[in-house]
Amino acid sequence: MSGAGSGERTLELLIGPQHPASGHMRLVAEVDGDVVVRLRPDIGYVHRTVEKIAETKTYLQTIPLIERPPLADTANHNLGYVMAVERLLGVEAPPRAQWLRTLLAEMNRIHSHLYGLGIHGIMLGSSTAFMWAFGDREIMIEMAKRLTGARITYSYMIPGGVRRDLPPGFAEEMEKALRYLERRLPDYDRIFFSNPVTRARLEGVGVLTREDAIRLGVVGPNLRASGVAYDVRRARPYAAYPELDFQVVTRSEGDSMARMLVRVGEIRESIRMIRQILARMPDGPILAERYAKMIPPKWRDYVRETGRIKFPAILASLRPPKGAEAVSRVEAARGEAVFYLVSDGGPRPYRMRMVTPSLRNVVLFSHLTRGCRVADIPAIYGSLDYFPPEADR
Amino acid sequence: MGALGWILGLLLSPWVFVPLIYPGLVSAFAVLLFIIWFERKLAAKVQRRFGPYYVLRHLGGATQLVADLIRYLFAEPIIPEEADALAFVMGPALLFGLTLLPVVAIPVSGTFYAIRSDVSLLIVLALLTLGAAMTLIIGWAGNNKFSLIGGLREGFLSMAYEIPLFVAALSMAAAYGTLDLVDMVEVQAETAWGVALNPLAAFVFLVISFLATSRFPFEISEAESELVMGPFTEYSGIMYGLTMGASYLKYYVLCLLFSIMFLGGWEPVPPQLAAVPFGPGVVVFAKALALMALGVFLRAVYPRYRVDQAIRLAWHYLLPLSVASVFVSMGAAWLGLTGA
Amino acid sequence: MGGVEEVGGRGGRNPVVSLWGHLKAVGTGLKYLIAVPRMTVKYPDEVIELPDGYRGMLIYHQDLCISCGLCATICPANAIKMYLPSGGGGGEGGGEKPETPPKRHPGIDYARCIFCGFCVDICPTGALEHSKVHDAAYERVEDMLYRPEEFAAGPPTVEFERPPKRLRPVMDERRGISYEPVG
Amino acid sequence: MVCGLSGTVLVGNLERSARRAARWLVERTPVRGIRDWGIKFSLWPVHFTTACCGAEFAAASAPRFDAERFGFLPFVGPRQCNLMLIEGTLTRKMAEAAVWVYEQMPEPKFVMSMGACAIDGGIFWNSYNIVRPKDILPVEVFVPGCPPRPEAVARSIIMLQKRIERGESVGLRV
Repeated sequence: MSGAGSGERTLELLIGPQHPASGHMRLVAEVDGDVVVRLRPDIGYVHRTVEKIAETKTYLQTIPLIERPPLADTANHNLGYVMAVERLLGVEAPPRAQWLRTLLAEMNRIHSHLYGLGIHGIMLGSSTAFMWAFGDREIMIEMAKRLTGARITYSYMIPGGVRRDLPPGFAEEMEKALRYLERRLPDYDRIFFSNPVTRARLEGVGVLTREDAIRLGVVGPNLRASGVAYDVRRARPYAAYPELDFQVVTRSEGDSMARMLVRVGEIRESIRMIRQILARMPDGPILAERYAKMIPPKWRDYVRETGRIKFPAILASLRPPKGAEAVSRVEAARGEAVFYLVSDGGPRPYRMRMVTPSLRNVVLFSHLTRGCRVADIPAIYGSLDYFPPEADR
Repeated sequence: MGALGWILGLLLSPWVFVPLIYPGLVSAFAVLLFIIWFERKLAAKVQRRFGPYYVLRHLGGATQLVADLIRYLFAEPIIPEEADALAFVMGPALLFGLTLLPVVAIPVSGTFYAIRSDVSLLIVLALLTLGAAMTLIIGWAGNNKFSLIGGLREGFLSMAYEIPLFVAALSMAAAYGTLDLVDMVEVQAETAWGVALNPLAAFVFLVISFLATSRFPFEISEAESELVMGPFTEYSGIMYGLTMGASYLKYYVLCLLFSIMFLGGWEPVPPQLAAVPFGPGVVVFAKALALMALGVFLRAVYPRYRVDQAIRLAWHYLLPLSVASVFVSMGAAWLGLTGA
Repeated sequence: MGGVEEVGGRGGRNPVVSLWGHLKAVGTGLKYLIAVPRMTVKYPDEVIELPDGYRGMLIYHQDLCISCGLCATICPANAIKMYLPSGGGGGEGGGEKPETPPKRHPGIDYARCIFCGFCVDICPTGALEHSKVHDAAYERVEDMLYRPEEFAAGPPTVEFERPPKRLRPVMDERRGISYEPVG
Repeated sequence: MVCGLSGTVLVGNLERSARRAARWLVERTPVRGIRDWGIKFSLWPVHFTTACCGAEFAAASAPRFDAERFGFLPFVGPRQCNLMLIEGTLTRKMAEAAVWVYEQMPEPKFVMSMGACAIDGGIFWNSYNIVRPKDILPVEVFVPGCPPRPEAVARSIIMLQKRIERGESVGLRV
């Protein structure tokens, strides 16, 4: 309580890092009554030095490392990193691998958006929205588990391809899962999205204008909710996206509600995309010829039968040419992620730079909360789908 | 034998039975243990899961709240160094006690009551408002910024909800032509339930009972995603248990009042119960419990309003509606529907 | 490009629309309260059968191991290290292929393991394999270190008070995931 | 114990005597049994996400695994909770907060470590910013995995319940 005698009338609230709605960060809010004068995010609580320890790990070992910061959204980041490594090495994944990567990326986008919606729900106090979203997220996790063998941290994409082929019966099961999700979205709408209380809490709260969104370098659904139709999948298509038919979901309002609804729209688009992918998946190998031929001969039958790649030993020590540099951009669930790699000819990256979407959206905290009310802080925070470990890396 | 009979007689006398057993302390505690468990189970069902289960597997974890209570009892009660120790410790006890106090003026049946007064409705309403003041004291005593803000929110809200609450309740008094709760039930037995006579007042009263007791969507003073636990942030152990129970307790009292004022109280009394002096109370209890179930069910449906929105709702909508309900009552009385 | 989504259309703050919204929300809540089944797996009594190829805790076939050390080399978390048969100091130089006999064998430290499965995929002889055990918990950190002998004895077993019902998740259009009992 | 009690209740510091008397009472078997039963089924973890395992922690509370069946209810503030679940990596900046939160919790309190990072660093074992929770807090149960499956979290809850039942838990010896 900054002294009443000194003429100041603001109160400094420290929200976090132990707070039901702070996540892994601290928000230093200066409030005047119920109005927030200034809000400063204090990040770095989950700074795990990913970029530095990437320099101590080989290119393959860095894959699990890349996945840890954006935990709900591993596949997209994995894809971005692997694309950068492939550019360093001059390898191209075969078409089927590209489609499988796109499949997992879109599945991951659905579950990451459901994660974001769930967190947004609990921040507004709707435990049902949280529970439903986290329950339905399990659908995508279950399908991804069958495809990759892990719940969240798939490490599915490797330089030159992917680790596993589609398991038998995957497409039918996925179709059922997608139909289920489509059936559920109207229920979400009734109980949460167009619940009058939710609308009262979100509409017109934390408005980000189009100009500000561009000026601040905001990315992802938060940008598209302000009416900017920028999506890396469309602007710089990668993997199988050039061949897919999808819309870039935008809204013009730019408030918390719009940010939430853009995510819902993207879930619908992802459902459409997954259908297209499963219908049009090309046949062929899932690992680039350069590495596939190095798989020990005794494993070739195993690989053919099970669809699971056995690594050739070379993957343990990939050595890109000295001085090579590569950049890759992907549209992760929370926005554009950029990976930059420099090689010094050794088995480990000389430098790995990872620009995550949450890092680029953190600026919004102080921008959007100016003049809002205390209760709007979680409403805005939740709408940003901000994941602190991803920003802190 | 004589001593035992005397004690039993004392217990069964309305002056002891009402505050201590029903609808007082014992049944209030039972309601607390039941309704919080029930709330968790209801929410869990809507959320497609089980909720408390393993603690008493065959009854769906019905003793979950007993376990929680025991854990609270044995937890270390922490008094923060910078808190006002006396207010901090007394706050929860006073809050709990004062919230329960209105039950002394709530009749259990036409013949069984601790206090029969011409103004028993006013007594209940006046005692009900004391809890909010205690919440303010609690919010201040903890010397925590979140509890301070939570206390202030409770203060603003109590300003906003008490006037429409009083107006809505008094409009029913106008309809029945009495301030005595026993007479109110008798009028309803002769004519129709209050909820049919004046649905507007019933609606206002119901919404305010959610607003006044932190039920969703008005769980505002202890909104966890903003204020951690609101006024009760610093409380641990059994002191926290008391504060948490107090809002349910207030809801219990309001539901008892609602069922007496709007749902016909103990009428109709099943003949099996009519012989027991406090038998009709069971009917009131059942009605109140059903209402409570409705209130806790809303947790599974709603997010929470912002404090300014709730206050605006109270001043802009509920207050005019409650004033309109006075006219509805007057109209009902003029038409002779109430027999008054 | 760019279509605007129509979910949750925004009428103004019309009280009638609001009231309809409240009714719809409460109605949906009631529908789920009454009609929609739960999706919970009662874990210690019911166990989800993990799919083939799930990356669980490891099985080590010592007879197949040729002590190449690739698993230790590729382990991103340094959880697998090569140990001398017994009594010998293990661990150091985890990344190196042993030069002289006696041969070193891998041991795993589940305190570090991140279950990426790289070791299994790179093992040239198939000496490492995934089990479907992934729900162990430990009371002591030391118990999580499996030296080669313990590693070869199989994955950690988890105890159940009552024999659990094994269920296989199946996608269901109406319920999301439903479960089929497995033999 | 009884002698000590009579010695201190009659003379000496009132508060200390009251504490001793309370402890003496709690250590009687039936009281203790009731207490342990209550604690066992009322483990409330504090909302303190340290890193990415929070996602799986949330999944453990979500409908499919529903840890609330064990009486495990993630709750808002440290004052009302009795369990601290270190959800993943503990960085230096967070470790400071973790110790504060632990000290704010009322006794008896328990600590569990979830995920490889919270046991021995996991993939971040060679990071300069990592603290191992067992070095700064009395961790009782460790859950391996990166992140652990929600079943493993459920198993760790059962394990802690058993430890409490058997009286082995460090958190009870206060």
